Amino acid sequence: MSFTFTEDQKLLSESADRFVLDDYNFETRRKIIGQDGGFDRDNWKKFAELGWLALPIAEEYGGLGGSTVDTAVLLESFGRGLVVEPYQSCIVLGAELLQSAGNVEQKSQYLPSIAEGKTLLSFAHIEPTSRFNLCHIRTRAIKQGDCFIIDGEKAIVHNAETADYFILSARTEGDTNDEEGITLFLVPSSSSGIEMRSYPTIDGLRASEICFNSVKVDQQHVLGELNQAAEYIQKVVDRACVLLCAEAAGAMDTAVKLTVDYIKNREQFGQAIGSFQVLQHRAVEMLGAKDFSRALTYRAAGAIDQSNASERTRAVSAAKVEMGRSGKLIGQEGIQLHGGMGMTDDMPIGHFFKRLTMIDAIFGNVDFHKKRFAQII
Amino acid sequence: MSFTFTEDQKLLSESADRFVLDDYNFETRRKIIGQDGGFDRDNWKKFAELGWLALPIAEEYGGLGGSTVDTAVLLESFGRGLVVEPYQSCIVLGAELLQSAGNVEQKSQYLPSIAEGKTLLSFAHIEPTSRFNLCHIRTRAIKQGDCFIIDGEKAIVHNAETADYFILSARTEGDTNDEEGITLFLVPSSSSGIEMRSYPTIDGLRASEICFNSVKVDQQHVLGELNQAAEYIQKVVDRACVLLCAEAAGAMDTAVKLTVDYIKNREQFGQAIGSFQVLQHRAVEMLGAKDFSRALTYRAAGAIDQSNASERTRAVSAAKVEMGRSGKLIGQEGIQLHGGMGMTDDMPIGHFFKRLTMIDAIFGNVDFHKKRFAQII
Amino acid sequence: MWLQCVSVAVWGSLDYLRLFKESEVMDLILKPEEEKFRDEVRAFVAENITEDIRKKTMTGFRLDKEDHESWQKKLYEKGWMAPGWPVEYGGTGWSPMQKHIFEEECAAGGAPPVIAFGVTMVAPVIMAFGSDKQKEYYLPRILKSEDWWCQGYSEPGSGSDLASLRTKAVLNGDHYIVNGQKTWTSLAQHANLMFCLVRTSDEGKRQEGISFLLVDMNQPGVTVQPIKTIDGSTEVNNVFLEDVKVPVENRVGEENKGWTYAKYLLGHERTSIAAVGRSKAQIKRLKTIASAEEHNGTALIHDQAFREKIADIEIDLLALESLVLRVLSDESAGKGPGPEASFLKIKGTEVQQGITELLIEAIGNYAHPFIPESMDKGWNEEPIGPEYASSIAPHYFNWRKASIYGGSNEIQKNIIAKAVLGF
Amino acid sequence: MWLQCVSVAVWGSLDYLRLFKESEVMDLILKPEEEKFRDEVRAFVAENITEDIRKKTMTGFRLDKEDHESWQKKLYEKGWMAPGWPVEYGGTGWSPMQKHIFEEECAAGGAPPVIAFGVTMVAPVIMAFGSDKQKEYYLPRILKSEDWWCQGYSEPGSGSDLASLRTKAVLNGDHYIVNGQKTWTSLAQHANLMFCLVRTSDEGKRQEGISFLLVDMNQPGVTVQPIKTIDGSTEVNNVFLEDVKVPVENRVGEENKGWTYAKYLLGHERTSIAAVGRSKAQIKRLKTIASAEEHNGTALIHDQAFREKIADIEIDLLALESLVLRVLSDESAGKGPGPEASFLKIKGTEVQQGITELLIEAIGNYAHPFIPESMDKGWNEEPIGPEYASSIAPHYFNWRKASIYGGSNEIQKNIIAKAVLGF
Repeated sequence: MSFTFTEDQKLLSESADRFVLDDYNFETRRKIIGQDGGFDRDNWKKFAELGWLALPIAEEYGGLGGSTVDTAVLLESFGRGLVVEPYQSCIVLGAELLQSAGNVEQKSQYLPSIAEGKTLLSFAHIEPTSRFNLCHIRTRAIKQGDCFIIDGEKAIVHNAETADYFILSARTEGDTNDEEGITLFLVPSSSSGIEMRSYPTIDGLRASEICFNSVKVDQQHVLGELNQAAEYIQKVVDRACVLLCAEAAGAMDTAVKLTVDYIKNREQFGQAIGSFQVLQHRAVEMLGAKDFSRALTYRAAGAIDQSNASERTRAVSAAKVEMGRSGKLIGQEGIQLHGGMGMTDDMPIGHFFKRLTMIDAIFGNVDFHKKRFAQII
Repeated sequence: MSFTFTEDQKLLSESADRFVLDDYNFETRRKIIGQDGGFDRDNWKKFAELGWLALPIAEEYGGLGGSTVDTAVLLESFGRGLVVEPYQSCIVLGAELLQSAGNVEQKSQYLPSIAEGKTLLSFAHIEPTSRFNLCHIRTRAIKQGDCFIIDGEKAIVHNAETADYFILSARTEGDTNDEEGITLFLVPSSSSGIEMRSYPTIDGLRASEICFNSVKVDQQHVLGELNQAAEYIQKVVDRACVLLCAEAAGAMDTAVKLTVDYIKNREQFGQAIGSFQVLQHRAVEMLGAKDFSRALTYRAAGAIDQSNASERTRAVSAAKVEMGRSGKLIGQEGIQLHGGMGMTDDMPIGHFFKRLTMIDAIFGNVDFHKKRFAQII
Repeated sequence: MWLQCVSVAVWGSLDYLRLFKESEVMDLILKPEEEKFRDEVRAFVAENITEDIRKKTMTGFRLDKEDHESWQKKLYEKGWMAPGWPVEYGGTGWSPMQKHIFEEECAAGGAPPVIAFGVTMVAPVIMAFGSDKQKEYYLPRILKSEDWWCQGYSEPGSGSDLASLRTKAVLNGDHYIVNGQKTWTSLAQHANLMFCLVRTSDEGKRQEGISFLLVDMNQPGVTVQPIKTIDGSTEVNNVFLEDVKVPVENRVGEENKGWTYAKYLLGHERTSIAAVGRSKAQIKRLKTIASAEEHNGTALIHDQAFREKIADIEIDLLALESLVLRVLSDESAGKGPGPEASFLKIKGTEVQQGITELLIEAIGNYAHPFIPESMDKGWNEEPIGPEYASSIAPHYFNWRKASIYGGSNEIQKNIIAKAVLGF
Repeated sequence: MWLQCVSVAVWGSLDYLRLFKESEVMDLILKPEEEKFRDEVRAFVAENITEDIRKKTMTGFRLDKEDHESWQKKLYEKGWMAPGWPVEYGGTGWSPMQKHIFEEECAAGGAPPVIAFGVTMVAPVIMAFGSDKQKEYYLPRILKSEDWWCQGYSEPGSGSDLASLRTKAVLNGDHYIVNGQKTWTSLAQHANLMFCLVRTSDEGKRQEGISFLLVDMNQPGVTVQPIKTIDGSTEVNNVFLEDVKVPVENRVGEENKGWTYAKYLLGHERTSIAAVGRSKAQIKRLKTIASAEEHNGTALIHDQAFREKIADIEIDLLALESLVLRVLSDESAGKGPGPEASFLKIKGTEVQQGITELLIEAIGNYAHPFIPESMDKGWNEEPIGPEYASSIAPHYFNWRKASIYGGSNEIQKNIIAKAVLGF
């Protein structure tokens, strides 16, 4: 366990920060969100060229074989600018699932193309009533000859409308909340029987509700063993949680800076409001919240690639809890210290608040992860 | 439900405040605590003369038939000076139990003498492992001819060493946590077989651990119906909770005042520390905590004599929760704002903190009452 | 199809039914005549609030101007438009408890909140300091909801430090010529009148050069420009005033005394800011949603931790209610609310915001979808996810304003520190 | 008899056994060589800490002077007395992780905390600014625990505003004559030496007239008077200095530069103030107690709400630990801890106090009994209630000091506001 960045990580961090600073200001981001599909394809190409898409992909499949800490470094920078490109859905979830569950053939076929930015994945997993339970799967896949016939609904599938393939979880055995019986499928988004309703999310991303109506999938498109997907999913979602926390760490960093800047410059009663001790202390508490959340995030990033299940669970859930608490404090106080201005859509602070709130509300919020943490005494 | 004091209540409040102000300063209290039995018999006589002991006792037994709100008014004043005389144990618990469970003969025999200050009661109920469960009674009373033979242990019996009689709860039927099967007995403290170990409590009171070794009690000394005491106990303890909250409201009032005074006068950095906005806001939060706790306390005091069980439960538990939260905030912040001085035994603030903490830790703390409140959606 | 499959998931649970039975627990102990009054109000609300309006009010969906006006006109017809006013002006003469019951029943029944700018904000100022002509003209119109008022206080440079305002009014014959910019003006888009603080003098203390004007919004030089807020709504506005003519007779009270009138207003009817009735209704809604949300095979409401978080807020709310009733009693006894009433603002908004936090937690993943149009009139597509979910996240973000506007909670604490604790 | 009946109630529960098995979960991922080191420290502690001392340390019962000294002498013999010192002075040369493991294992094994005044407080100042003679004389004695140091900083009028101190030292030939009063002097009753800030000049800025003296406590004019604190203990003292003679050679560094040295000290070894190891050990104790406390027919540890409150603190503690390790890494890389290290103090004390709050909650009714003598040496009556309970309430009250001393948490926030955020 190391507590300082390597030279490579420093370089990565600097180049990603530079990208955010130069190419991703608030107005640019607003325009990108307005584009078709909700992100910028040129940025995606750039990410590919810079090797960012290849970062967590194994070298034998055209990747760089980076660690979770490496990806965290990148995502922390993305968080500083609220980058909306589908890195979380395509790389952190999609590519990682393919990488951990897929066979050599499948990996050879798709991973290089993902690393090159040519293929986009999206993870169709959450269902309308699943809340935060990863095993709450009602979607059914029924074997029919060499194929599976899939029926069911998926909810809040990020970046579904721009995905080339879904990684879809479906139940091939068992009952709704069973751990056993879940299987992953690689489903072309062009398959017939897919009905999609896409919408913006409150934090500036895109997502879809998807109905699968007797969608036919060749059995070659099963990822990993039949009925055994729960463990892969849990592991990849755990890593995604940490990487969401890393993005949040970046977002918190900017939110604190924006707020401190604002109160240093905003004058009331003939002085900068930042001269009031109450506001200073609250800014200090925001800073502390960010520091502690970030510390736990990197701890979890370091733990996730090596440790046993209960250590991983504790590290991940601790990070997600702290992220949720800190993000809420920083978001709420950020608005409060901005006063009325903080409420306006024109000021960046509110957008950081919204993203932080939504990161808490995916893959288990504070309560969920606190309970999960507390189960291991 | 009334939200202002009656004229009588105002008079009562003024005279009790006057007593605390004139006869109960910090040094006097310290001396009283050091006396044998831990309180001042002359004060007790005075309380009798002023009618304070008679306050909640029915008129037909020599009392004044006051309401719970009336007694709350008195106890709020007592709280302002951390009065240690055994009003809670003898009147609020003892006399009220006798009054609600006893028969006419028993009431006629003891209540007038209690009102006159001549007889002292103490409620021997809690047991070493009972925590906050009022039905966790292991002490057994076994019928033998005209008598009951009592064996068991009671814990943290306040003012036991000075009591003439115990009101003792024992199990005449059923298992440890059963609601059914608990019976109340009036036991002379001079009965043979009673072994008592007395000690000071951290908030300046006296309590005892008591072993009952085959203590013989005449069946005439059963209070109320056999096996049916749980309901009486719950009701009287509910009222006691509210009256503890009233005492706490008084204690909080003084604690806030002491703290505000202190920071107005203590100078650091060439100015009164009370000129720092952070400390002002924290003093404001202390004041608010006191106001809200007091408001819920009087609400509960008004509700307890008339409402149905679930309303009573909600009102009482809400008051006890708020008291616990507010008392903790005021106690902790009171010390913090006093700085190092707050840690010394010579300053009153710490004694208020300790009493507030112990009021939370009797008859159910914040967690206990929050759960009880939450059970009724 | 969307609605249908969601409905099954949501309402299929029996817990949901069980809940409503349990939640009949009353927290206020009422006298028989108070119970009768409560039933009367309840019936009136039930008769006069359509399901459509009830739903909008409960969920925080946008209410139209007409929604407000139609309800307020019904209140006027019933004689219940201004419970806080003296009887001679059209008040109800109710006891504190009646006022509280009225608020609570209106909120419980999904009545839109009465827009405060007229009846509880400008009216008391006109009653206390206005000319007879102003009283005769404006007060009946307020009772009948014939005008829509807005409040011209804040300016871009003057938020918490209101006295630093710079909108200038220069006397020119029998008119003031007003120039400047007001901001955060709620619902100005609907308003035909604005009460407004303007600077009429730069001499002496800043507070002593401010006057209180009533401005006709329907005239050249007044421009209303919506401000989009983080929840996607546009309920607040910039109001630009360019050579706007205001007749001298539209000044309330004396010139340069406007600050005193504004402060008087702040001390008036502070209990409504606590919004106890509305918070009670929202807690009920929260429990309904938590009963509908499936959580590892049971309903979220059965999760002990979540339930205790609700309890935390309910207890705060009961404490707040007790304090509100005390302040109402004091008001009836002729005592104005002391600066302690600032606690009503602080605790009231804490409770309201706390509820929005639990609501957003309750809906889990469905905090994400956001279709701004869905909150507008005329949108009739199926919602994304359960119907109750769609307004919750925007409302959570929107409601952060509560601790900022009307004197931020920090300012309230400063007031208490100074006026109550004597710092 | 008392002990016996309690024991049955307490240890009879099987949950208690189950708990210890579960709590083997490690939170740090160690390399094999680190694991080896951990085992070595663990074994050393186990061999050298008696059950009596372990119990005192864990419960907060009073440790004697001898308890501390005997442990510190064993550390010296092993070469582990001063892990933070440079190797040339007798340090261990450990990695940050080793230092952390050492702290954690000592705390877990119930070793008394090494008294900081000598080894981690005055020693770094002597190393950096002391004369060769001072270094030669004092440092080896500190390693061997031959002196007991105390800290003479605070004065009755100078708490948070330390620079306002007034204890005066006047040069008189080769001696200073010192007059004044120090307060909150921890464990001064055991001390033979005090490092002390005194005023040597009233010119210029207050900070520029302060010197750093080493004072022999065993001389006429030094009077130690215990201060009783709210928990009934007397670990802090007033120290009166009346015409006390201090040789000039006992001044560290230059005259009037004492403030600089004191500030240097504040920036040094800040990680120990976080007390991560000790808090981990206390959480383990808390879980043991919560497993023993019966709560409506099951153990308190199975109450979800209580368990989540423990989780809240554990998560804070993990965050704190991560930050401590980063600061230790920075230290090894030659970077001094920035003012961010103030967060270690704030969060560290919040965690510690949070644990004391849960401990007092855990014991329920048994927070009440208080027998001050029971915490002293030689008391051997049976406790009131369960044995684990008796020190918990006093410790809770005592530990409120943690957010006050060593620069109150408010002062720490001021430091961060100024030095990190640039206000």
